[in-house]
Amino acid sequence: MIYRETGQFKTSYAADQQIFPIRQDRIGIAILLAFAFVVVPLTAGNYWFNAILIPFLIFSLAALGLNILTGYAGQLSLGSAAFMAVGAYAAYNFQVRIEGMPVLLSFILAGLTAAGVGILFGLPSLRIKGFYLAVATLAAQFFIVWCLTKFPYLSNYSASGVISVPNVEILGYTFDTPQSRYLLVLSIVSLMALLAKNMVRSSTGRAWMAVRDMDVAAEVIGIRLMRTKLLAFAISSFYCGVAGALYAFCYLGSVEPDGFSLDLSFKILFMIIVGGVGSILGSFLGAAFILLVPIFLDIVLPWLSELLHLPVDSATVSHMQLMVFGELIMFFLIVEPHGLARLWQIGKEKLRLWPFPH
Amino acid sequence: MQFFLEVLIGGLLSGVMYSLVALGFVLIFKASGVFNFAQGAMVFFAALSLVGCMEKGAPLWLAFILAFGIMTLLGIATEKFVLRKMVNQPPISLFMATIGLAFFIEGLAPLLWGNAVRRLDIGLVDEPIPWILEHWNMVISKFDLVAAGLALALVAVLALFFQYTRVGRALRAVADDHQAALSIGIPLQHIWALVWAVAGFVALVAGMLWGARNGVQFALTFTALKALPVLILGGFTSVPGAIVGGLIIGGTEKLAEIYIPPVMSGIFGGNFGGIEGWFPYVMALLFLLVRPEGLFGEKHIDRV
Amino acid sequence: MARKIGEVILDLRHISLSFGGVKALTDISFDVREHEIRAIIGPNGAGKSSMLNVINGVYRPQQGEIIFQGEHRKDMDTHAAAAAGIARTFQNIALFKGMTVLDNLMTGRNLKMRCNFLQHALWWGPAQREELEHRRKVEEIIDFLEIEHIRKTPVGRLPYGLQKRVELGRALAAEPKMLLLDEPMAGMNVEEKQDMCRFILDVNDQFGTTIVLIEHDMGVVMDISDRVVVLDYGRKIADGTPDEVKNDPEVIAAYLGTQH
Amino acid sequence: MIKRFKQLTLATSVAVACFAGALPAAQAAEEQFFMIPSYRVGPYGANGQSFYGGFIDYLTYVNMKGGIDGVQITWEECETEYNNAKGVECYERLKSKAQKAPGPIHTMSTGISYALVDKSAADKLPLAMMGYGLTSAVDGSVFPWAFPLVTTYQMQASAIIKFLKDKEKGSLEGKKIVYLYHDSAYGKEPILALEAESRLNKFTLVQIPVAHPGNEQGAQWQRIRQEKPDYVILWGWGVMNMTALNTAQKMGYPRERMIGSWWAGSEEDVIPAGDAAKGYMSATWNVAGKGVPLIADIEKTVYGAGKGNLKDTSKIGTILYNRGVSAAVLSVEAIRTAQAKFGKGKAMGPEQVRWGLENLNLTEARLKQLGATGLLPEVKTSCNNHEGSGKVKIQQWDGTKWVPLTDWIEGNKALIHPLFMADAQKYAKEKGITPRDCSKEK
Repeated sequence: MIYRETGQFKTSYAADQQIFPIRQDRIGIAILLAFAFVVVPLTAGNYWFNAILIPFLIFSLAALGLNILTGYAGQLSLGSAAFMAVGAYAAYNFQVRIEGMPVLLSFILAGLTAAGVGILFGLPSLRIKGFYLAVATLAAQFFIVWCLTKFPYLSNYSASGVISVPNVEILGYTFDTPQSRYLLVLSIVSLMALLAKNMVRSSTGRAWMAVRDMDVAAEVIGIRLMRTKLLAFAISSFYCGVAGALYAFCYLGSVEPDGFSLDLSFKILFMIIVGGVGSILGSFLGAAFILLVPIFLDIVLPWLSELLHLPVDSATVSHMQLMVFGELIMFFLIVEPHGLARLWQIGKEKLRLWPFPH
Repeated sequence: MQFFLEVLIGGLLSGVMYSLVALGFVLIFKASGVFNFAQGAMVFFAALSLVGCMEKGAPLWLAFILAFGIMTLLGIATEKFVLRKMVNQPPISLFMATIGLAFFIEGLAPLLWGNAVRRLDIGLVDEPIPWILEHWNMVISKFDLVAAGLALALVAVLALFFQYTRVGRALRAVADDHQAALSIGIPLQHIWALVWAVAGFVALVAGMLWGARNGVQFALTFTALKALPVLILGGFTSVPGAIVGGLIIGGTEKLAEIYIPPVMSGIFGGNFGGIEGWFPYVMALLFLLVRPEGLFGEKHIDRV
Repeated sequence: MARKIGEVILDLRHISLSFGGVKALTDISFDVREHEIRAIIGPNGAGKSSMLNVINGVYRPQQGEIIFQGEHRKDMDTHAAAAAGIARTFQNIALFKGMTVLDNLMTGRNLKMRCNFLQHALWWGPAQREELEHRRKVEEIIDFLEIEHIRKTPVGRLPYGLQKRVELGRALAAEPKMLLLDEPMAGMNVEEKQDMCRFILDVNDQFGTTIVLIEHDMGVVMDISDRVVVLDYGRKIADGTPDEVKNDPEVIAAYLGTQH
Repeated sequence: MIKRFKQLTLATSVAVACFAGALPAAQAAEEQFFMIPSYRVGPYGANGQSFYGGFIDYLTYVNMKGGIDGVQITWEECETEYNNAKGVECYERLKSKAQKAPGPIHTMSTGISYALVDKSAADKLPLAMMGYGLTSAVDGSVFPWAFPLVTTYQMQASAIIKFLKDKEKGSLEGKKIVYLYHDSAYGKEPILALEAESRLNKFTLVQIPVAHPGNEQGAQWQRIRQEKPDYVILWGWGVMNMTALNTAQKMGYPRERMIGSWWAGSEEDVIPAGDAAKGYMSATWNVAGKGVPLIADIEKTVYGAGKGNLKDTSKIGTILYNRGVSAAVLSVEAIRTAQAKFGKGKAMGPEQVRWGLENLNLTEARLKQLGATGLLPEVKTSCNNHEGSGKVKIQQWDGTKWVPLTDWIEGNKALIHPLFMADAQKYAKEKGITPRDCSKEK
């Protein structure tokens, strides 16, 4: 009975067009934001910031980017990590090469660079569809990483190709504590999530979904396929690029091209599948799931084996982790192919009726 | 010219090895529309099972049969516990499930057989054939020739199997139209389990040859990455496409690795070797732009 | 009856279309006048859908000329057709299955929207105003088609008849000059057909929209259309008012399957 | 669906409860805690398995012998899968436990150690990179917390050149050497050193990169066949090594003229290549085999008591196992060195362990005491030399085992170390670090 919209009448279309038309949701999100911006920085420890929250937010952003491309515009991509790499290296170069470049501006420029590269690799999507396109995006994945390895200019002539980023400084304030970096990432990610939500609920987003659902019909309506697909590639890559810049500047501190491997691309793809394809919320839920489950297994499995006095060696535990992770992914796809976001929705629908069974 | 030929022939022979892996993808995609990303992991698992059985004292032929048995079980289990429960889900979900499956197998294989890097001796030495080396000063490896022969034999056997056996015909029927196949009483589930077993067989042959060449170890899963461009080039549904695609990829990739980096160095300065990682993909991509359905893929016309 | 049939708005001249040697349309000419309801009929495989596809540029004919609103073209381009005010529905419903009814209709107004993606991303300001303005128009169509109750339902979940109605709505949302309807009543029961007929007539009546439709139900076609063109094996075999066509011996032969 | 949802909610809440419960536990006094970000799965799992097996076995061994002067060693493993992000997560997770009395951290991954260099310095935790990682950290004035102990890629490359020079009777002039490398940070790092050596010794250096993972090298070896080099230096990792050996055989290139880095010179690299590996040489900074008394004693004591870390005991005495033991020996010795200064029998704090690592003096006599004579070279570190040795041995694979060919060979320090210093200065400038004054360190 707590979660009910009865009695909340919309008297204008404007009210109906809100992101959260139900009052409880608005309150919920306000509480969540307040929690994330105020309570978490005051209470969480370094481990949570450095190893969980910051990567969670950054991966959510990358997943959001991929979700725009794959979930909304329907173009399957296996190259998101490469666009993150473009973002990371671009931001680094803007910072190192241009004296006095504001960090935030270099993040935006990094995103734009990634968007440009994204458009380039999105061009084949005009001719190629489905899995063929997916495999073709692997060309982007391998080619970009190779370029970053091969052109010493891009890593500022570091002998190993590894770049070590400078400190993040905005208006004289140095973001050197985990809390401050967390808040910076949180602000950027929240803002970009809001912008993404705005795009997908307006005609840009509708055009993407139209192309995804039925491209011929979309064309007949007057949607230009090329422009729509390329815009999706550009914006998706922009998001991935900013995520990559944050990954380098606020998370790892030093990155190498090989770090942006195919594995990372897959990881991001997993996030949107598990979280929910075509859902902003799903990107966050998926990122949390894919990030936390292995950590959780890493902690729980040894603990369990000790508890049950099983003679398990560390190698076995590691292998089991991998198996359980694989199983969980299959399990999720079987149980709820629409991802965690759909589960959340079902949960809300249950709550709406609660405590009555129907 | 002679060097060019040597590189080309070496490339073509490597290409056959890629075809072998690509073949497994094609079989499953053809029969069930699943893009099976676990094929690489299956190659690894099959090779590891083979070498594991041999370590337990089985001779090669027996180990091969046992490993095939294990792969069949894996195929049946995959169908029963995963695919059957995912009927009617979009292809991308099935694709993701096979990535999950790949993780599972990558954990299971070393759990069963240990994660040491093993040598697999199938009685073939990877050495140049002396006669050719002496007369033409060209390096052609005995091993590669035998591997290519095996691969071609495998394709021939598969072709015969599809053409002339009851099961084979049923498989083709399923590949053409699932609904229609169901309606004439072909048990789809058995067929899928079967096709996974056949893919397991192909993985076993691939695993045996790759394992004998590079050692049996986790890196065998990477063979899948070599097979993907072959797949786009040849078309996801074409067995001959996998072979021809493999030859094209193998040949051009090696030639490119030899001849392109010096040109790039000339332009940019520096060392531009190691393009094999992406070159086949970019080539396949450019090819797709011209022919979106691949070399032998079926042309798809949108009807509205 | 406010409507008055006007000048020729669309003129198709000597259209021929083939797919890799298979002839779909052979030297077809006919015209459509403003505000009229023009039907294309013919047996299965006669080339009716191909004809519509030529009109709005999904297919490009090898020969012929298309004159729409006085503009001569060798062939249409989908975008140009949409921009010129041609909207259509499809034989096998081509709705955007993952989107709600409202979103489907809003998508129909895509060409009328001016904001770019940056304005969309920022939302507050022009994008929101535009969205509201178009929402009002779309709500009018929703009222008109009596689909208020399913506004927020994803179309994939709707029954067939309603989906057809939504698809009509999506086409109407573009406020087209000309509406191409590909078997709008296929697979409907009598009641649904009556509803659909009423909507088509109302559209023609209230908005003055020119309508080109393909339909199998002869009763409906003869009832509502002003002129009928008959195709068989990709050729035009008759053209005229329902009554003229009904009595044409070649048409009767085609429909009854007698030898010509 | 609803039922499933309930199950899921339940599962999640249980999971969260466990998660919370499993986090930081209290640490008893007089214990030295080692965080071990290890890897045993994935493409390099086999290598990690042997290395960390040896590392942990030695820690167990020390504990069984009464600890480090009574201080017991505790540790916790965390699977990194050789993945940088996971490595960072492991580090962050175990960091709080290590802050009181840490052991040096060994990631055995260049990528992970790169990601940890700044973090460990900020957290004041000593990071060891034995034969991998950020080599410019040899300059301890810029990198007080990072220790590329024993030797670095560059010094190794230089030592290999020295060995080849001796083999060629003192001159490499006019010779041609192919450098076949894994196209990554690991493979690229020695290039500057090799180029400097090639200028100095007037040999031709041909660089041929191999794309990851390196399971196909037909083209590269065809090129080598065409170039007809006098030697091939192989800088591979994982599957690339055995593929190189097999392809060399295929192309008829003599294995006796191939020499690998120390990551291309373990049993894992040569056994799968079979006969193709016979005669192949590699550098190493620790020897293989159970001939070293310490290794035999570990097997007897630790595995005798059933406390061994490895299931597959055939790994004991392999190159990587012994390397794990060597890494542990150095770590424990550093703590002993610290104890000697700051108080015996006490757990050492981070700063003290750091001091221990920086003032390590592992002499031949001490190695003998440990039963580790010949296992690894002498190591003596200081503020401006975090490497401490720079020596390697060359070994040769005879088809069944690694046979040492030489005594310890030191690379050309005068040539190589300035490269580190220059790199370190550049790093300090980019990061805004003010280097310590090493003359004031004691």
